[in-house]
Amino acid sequence: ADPAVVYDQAGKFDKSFNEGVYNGVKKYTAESKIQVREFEPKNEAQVEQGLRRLATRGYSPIVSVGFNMTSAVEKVAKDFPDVKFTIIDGVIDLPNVQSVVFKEHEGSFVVGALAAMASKTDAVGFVGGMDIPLIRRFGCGYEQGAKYVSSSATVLQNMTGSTGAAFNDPTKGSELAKSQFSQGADVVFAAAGGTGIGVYQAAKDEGKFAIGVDSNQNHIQPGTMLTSMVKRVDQAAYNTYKDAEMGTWKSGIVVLGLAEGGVDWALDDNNASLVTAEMKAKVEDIRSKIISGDIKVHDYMSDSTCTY
Amino acid sequence: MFETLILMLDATMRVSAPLILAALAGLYAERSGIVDIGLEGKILGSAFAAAAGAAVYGSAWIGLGFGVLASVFLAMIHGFACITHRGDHIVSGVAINTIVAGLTVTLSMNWFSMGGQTPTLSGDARFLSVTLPFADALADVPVIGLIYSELLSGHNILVYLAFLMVPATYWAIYKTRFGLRLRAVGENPHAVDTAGISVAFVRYRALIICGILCGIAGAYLSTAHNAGFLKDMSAGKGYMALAALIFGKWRPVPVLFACLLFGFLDALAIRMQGVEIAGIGEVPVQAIEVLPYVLTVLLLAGFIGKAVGPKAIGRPYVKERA
Amino acid sequence: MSQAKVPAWVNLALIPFLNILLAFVVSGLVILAIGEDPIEAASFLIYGAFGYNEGIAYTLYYATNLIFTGLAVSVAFKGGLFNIGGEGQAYIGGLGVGLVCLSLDHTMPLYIIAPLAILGAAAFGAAWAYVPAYLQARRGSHIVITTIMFNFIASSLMVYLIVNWLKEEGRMAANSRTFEESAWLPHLSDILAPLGIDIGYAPLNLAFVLALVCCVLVWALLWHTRWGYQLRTLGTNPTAAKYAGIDTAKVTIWAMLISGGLAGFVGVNEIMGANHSLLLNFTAGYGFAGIAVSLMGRNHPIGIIMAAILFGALYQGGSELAFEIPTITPEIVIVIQGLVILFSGALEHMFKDRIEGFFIRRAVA
Amino acid sequence: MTTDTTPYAIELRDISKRFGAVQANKDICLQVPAGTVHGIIGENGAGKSTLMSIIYGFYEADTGYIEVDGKRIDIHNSQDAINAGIGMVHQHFMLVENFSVLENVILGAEGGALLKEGVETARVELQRLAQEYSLDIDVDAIVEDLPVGLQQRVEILKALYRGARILILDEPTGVLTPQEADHLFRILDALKEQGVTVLLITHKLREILASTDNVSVMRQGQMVAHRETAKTSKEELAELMVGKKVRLTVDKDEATPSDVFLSAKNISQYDKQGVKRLKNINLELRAGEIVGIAGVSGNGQSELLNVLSGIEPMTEGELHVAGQVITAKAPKDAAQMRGLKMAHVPEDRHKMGLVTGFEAYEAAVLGYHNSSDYNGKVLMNRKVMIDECNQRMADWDVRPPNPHLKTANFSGGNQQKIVIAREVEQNPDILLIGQPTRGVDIGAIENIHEQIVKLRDSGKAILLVSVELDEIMALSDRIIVMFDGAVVGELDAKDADERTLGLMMANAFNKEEQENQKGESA
Ligand SMILES: Nc1ncnc2c1ncn2[C@@H]1O[C@H](COP(=O)(O)OP(=O)(O)OP(=O)(O)O)[C@@H](O)[C@H]1O
Ligand SMILES: Nc1ncnc2c1ncn2[C@@H]1O[C@H](COP(=O)(O)OP(=O)(O)OP(=O)(O)O)[C@@H](O)[C@H]1O
Ligand SMILES: [Mg+2]
Ligand SMILES: [Mg+2]
Repeated sequence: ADPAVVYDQAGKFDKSFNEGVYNGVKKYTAESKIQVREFEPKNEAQVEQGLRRLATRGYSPIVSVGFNMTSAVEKVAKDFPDVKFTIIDGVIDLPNVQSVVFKEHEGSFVVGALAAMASKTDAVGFVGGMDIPLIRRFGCGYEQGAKYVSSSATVLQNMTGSTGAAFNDPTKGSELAKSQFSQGADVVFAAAGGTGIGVYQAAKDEGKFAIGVDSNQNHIQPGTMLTSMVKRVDQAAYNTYKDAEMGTWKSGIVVLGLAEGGVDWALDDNNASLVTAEMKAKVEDIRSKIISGDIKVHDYMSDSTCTY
Repeated sequence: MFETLILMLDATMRVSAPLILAALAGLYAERSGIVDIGLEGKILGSAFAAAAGAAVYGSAWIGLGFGVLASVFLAMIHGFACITHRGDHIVSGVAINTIVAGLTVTLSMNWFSMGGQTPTLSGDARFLSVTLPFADALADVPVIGLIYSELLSGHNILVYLAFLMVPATYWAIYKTRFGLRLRAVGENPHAVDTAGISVAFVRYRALIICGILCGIAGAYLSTAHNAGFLKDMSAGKGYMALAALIFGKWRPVPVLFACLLFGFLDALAIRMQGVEIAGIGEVPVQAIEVLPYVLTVLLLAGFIGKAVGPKAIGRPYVKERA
Repeated sequence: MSQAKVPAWVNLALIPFLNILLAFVVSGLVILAIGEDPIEAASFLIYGAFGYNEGIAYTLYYATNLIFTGLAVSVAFKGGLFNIGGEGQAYIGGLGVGLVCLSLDHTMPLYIIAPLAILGAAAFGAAWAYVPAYLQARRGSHIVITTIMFNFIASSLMVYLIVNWLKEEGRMAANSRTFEESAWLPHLSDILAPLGIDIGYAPLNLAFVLALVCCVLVWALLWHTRWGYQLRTLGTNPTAAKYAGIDTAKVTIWAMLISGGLAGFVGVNEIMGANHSLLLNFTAGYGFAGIAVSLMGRNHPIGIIMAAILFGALYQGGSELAFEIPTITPEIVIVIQGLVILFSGALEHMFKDRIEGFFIRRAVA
Repeated sequence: MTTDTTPYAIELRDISKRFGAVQANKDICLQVPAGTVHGIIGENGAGKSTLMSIIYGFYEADTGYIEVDGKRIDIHNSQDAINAGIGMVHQHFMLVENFSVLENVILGAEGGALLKEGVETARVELQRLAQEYSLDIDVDAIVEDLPVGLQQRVEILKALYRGARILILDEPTGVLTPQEADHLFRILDALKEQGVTVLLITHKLREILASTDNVSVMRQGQMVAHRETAKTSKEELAELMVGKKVRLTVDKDEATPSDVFLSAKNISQYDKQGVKRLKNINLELRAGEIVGIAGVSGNGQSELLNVLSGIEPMTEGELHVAGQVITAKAPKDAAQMRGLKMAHVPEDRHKMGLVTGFEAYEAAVLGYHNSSDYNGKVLMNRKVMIDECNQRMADWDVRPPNPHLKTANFSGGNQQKIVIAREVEQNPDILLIGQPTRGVDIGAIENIHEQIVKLRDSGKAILLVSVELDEIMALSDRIIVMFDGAVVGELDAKDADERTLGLMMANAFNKEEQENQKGESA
């Protein structure tokens, strides 16, 4: 059967989360020459309808992007037990669904540490997208990382909103970033999908640093992008297709952390000049300590608090 | 505290600039007797056209040109419906808003294949902030320095333009021949007609100005405040501008203050996020977000004084009953 | 004078037809402009909407929402009120449905929950229309502006309530828990299956029947009751209404309450019929589309049913079309909607004057 | 008359104009010698205003053309007319109410892109005009604050400021008292001396005879006669207007008033802007009499009707009807007043009396739609309504007798019959009736007047409001005069004459007595 993907409403070119998946899709198509059927729903109602349409027409596996689709995938997967579903960022307990989740707190810890090292004001900021536990997990990890490097650091945190639109509101992102800059922060991490574009723009405009998320976003504003907390959703999508092709696709929960290469920080030409050798060494050290378990990063979602 | 206030006012200027432009646009339309709830659509249409133009030609000015053209075109559709064909102004406005909401996304998907966005603009494709002379030098002077360098300096040219449009509009409305005719046509089009002036021509010109100003507002959103077009990026600004227009009783200076108030509330909402207020606790962001809307409703309810608009507003000018 | 000599079919059929035709021609140009074949697009669209049972059922499911909002707009319109607040009223109506379902689904059977939810939808939708109505009736505030404002307020209120109070613990997406099955409005698929009609998974449910019932009730109310007489008097000549001793404020308020209640029924279809949980933005623009539906349906229930089915077909066919030709987005449906509002609403005189003029001249000659 | 060699100031050739199905003007020819006052008369709806608006470029004629000073000119809009030296004072003033006099005058003739220069030149010019024609006015006053007489002056100044040589006045005296009208005619004389040509439309044959040189008569869109004023008479003109002999009086017996059916005590009313529209009105209405209310329109008559009929609440005072006391605190709405057997034929049938979009049978129950006659338990009983409508159309000779025709499609007179029939057939004790014959042709007028007298003779009380002094004097048993929202005089119909009423309407009668009253109340 042909593979398919359903992006979430931010669309596949959000330069972030969905685009990451899209990169995985592209890579798979390039390698295997198999076209992946793509669908971008425009509203809640179309998610389920779109999934059904794909399932009815025999597409499998179907990768669904984002927690928003959890309930729709759950319903459709029940009705089509022979179709393989992979959901990214959501957990569904069904025999034909693979749930891929990431340890965002680990990656966020790493970039939080880097942010604190780069900060001259000892204040860093975090702009979240929609106010949900998943995004708080980013923020909490980031805060721990910053405090690990400088226990006196101030970590400002804002959420863009409480609806899905919060992942696609650069104007507000930019205003939130400016607000944080005016309160002293000089590095801002955006875990906010398309909203991040506004955050990076604001950092560029004000000569401050920003940290990208999900995809490697260092290229968006070279020179002021300190790094990106990459979340390898591309890999998740690619693996699903590849495994399905090989017959090794399995249902169940897949958890990807630093150790598995599921999350990481990004260093490339665009930000090489911003990261000194010393900083790099320190970050690598922290990274290996997390992998080895010497540093325990508290997961917000384990108890819905950020006490560590 | 003072610094925080200045920074909030700074944000207020940024946020209220498009509101001011749109509200003044509405002022021209409504003073001429044309209700324009299509401000929203014109802003959105212009935001898209400006971003698309800027992206393709790499120049913010060209983008602005496209934005203005698109917005004027929409204003002319409104005119064609309301002036030439005596259509219902509100229905026409709703139609334009709806068409634009769909069309911008459709076209940008098709032209740029970026999920309904345009490419991110940078460099010359965007209006960047202008530092006023001596801003840096004066930055350290107490109070004045802060006001000058933080609040007044460092905005992009369209913000200054928006604020300049207020006295310009005042002058145009009250001191010129066009202004006299514009006001007259909104009050009693028959009087204007019998004075030998074409009602339709005055109204069309008013709508062209309305289109131009909305065009600048839209271009501001996508090429100055942001760096590209996004689906529904006007986010109700047209409606807020209309509310500000009523708030300001169709007069330029009070309209300015209404816009500043709304802008300030917006800036406040961002600041207030997660802040605990003694005695109340954390104010839900939504509560601050709805403030402008609630204020508008209260105003309309006559609690803040009766807003009486131009007399002939919303009524098609009909000479001959067929 | 004019109406006397212009045959009824001109106003009821010819002019609306020409208006829609023009809207479609312009939409076709848009499709052409983005490099696709309008004919091919139309055939996908028509097949998607009417080509198979499930498609038809989806069309009717969308039409259900549009009948509710179309009726809502038209009841207010008959009283001379332009209710742009259908969106907010539908949204809050859904809250009413959601609260009934969430509080009773563990303890009560469907036949108790369903009527209460319907009442809840009507009551909440009406309540949301009440403030603008009151302000219009008693303080002369412009209802267009107040209802727009109330749409925004509804949207913020719903976010606040759902995110802070109704969201299921530990769930990421902002929606309430899924209702127990006792609060699911039966799908017509279950009813039609024994008759050998398979409509697949389409969420067409009993709310559709409710919509048809509402059409009959609205028709009787408007044209065959005293209240309808008063409403129509108010709508066509407010001064005459005062002269006739009609309590215009009261009629205005009731018109908006009924309008809001009808809009609130969207919640029954969406929340109780399709989604089975209270979620954000389920109204998806149906409130605004109701304006087009009611304009095109000439504010008459029969017309509204037909217009709603047309728009339902556009929604369903449009999403099918977007699926088949990804460069055409479902937004094209919104464009068509806008064009219909433009041509059959704002530009109604464009053809009308000419065509009526033609018939009058023929009659006079 | 002028010889053939001197061109006419204005000449119309075969002007026709159609509005939808209405042929408002048909093949109209007219010649007006320069420097004369030319009267035009005709019934309501005869097409006079339409014709004048065509000359002034407000409407474009379908066919025909216009010559000014012997030269054919194309007038497509008012600007063309103004350029040709034509000015017009419209039946309904064309003023921007919240503008100053000055702004109104310069509108369209600003003299430059900026207002500044134009305003100064206009100020000087207006001063000159004011002196020359005794048209004094405060040029900085806001128009809406001025009384109608002065507003009309603004209109005349507007025309003169633009250098009008041909001045059209469309029913200029309709809103004026006889004395104000006299002033106007003195101004017209002055203009005539300056060589201005005047076209004067009026319904008042007296004015035609007094101040015109020639007169033309229109009927149903056509020009039916031209007369030299000196060689015609009232009777001839009336007959030409209507096309048949007209009785200008009403036959009625002496009234025998009995019980008081309605009494108003100290009624006052403020409008939304807080302006006092009715000032301490006291009046009594007895069974078997017709009380006429005279006054220049806009002096509170409409407000009085609205308050008495319950359409608008009063602000102060008491109203006693059918044993009930109605006060500002305990108001009754129009429906409740109907319940007290009070019927009301409103002044404006289009605005108030009818719903023009309704079919005739629906409009025929307006105000009585809640009556059990027309209603079942839940639904309305259409059959009853239609049957009754058919019956009434037959009784009142409504044409066409079709209950399903849209009300808008009946002519003015027939619409009025539908309204009057509806109210009279309810057999009320009190009938309030405003402008009963406005826009109704003479034949129908007779019929309506007869009905009103018949109702009186059957012991009903009738309050008649009309701006036509002739009508008031012909029908009333008692006449009350209103000025500026107050009752300023009351007289027996037998003692009434036009001069006295005119003075009262201008509040110029018995000034001294008035002063005394003011002194007492202060
Ligand atoms: N703008 C218009 N549209 C359609 N019909 C019109 C219009 N103006 C006038 N009419 C119709 O044309 C006819 C002539 O109207 P007009 O106003 O010229 O009459 P008039 O002689 O001035 O009457 P009055 O004495 O009442 O002022 C009437 O039947 C009227 O209904
Ligand atoms: N407001 C209006 N809307 C539509 N049609 C109108 C309107 N006013 C007048 N008419 C039409 O114009 C025609 C002439 O109307 P008008 O009132 O001038 O009649 P009329 O010749 O004065 O008749 P009557 O002698 O009965 O008063 C009528 O047949 C009517 O249908
Ligand atoms: Mg006239
Ligand atoms: Mg008539």
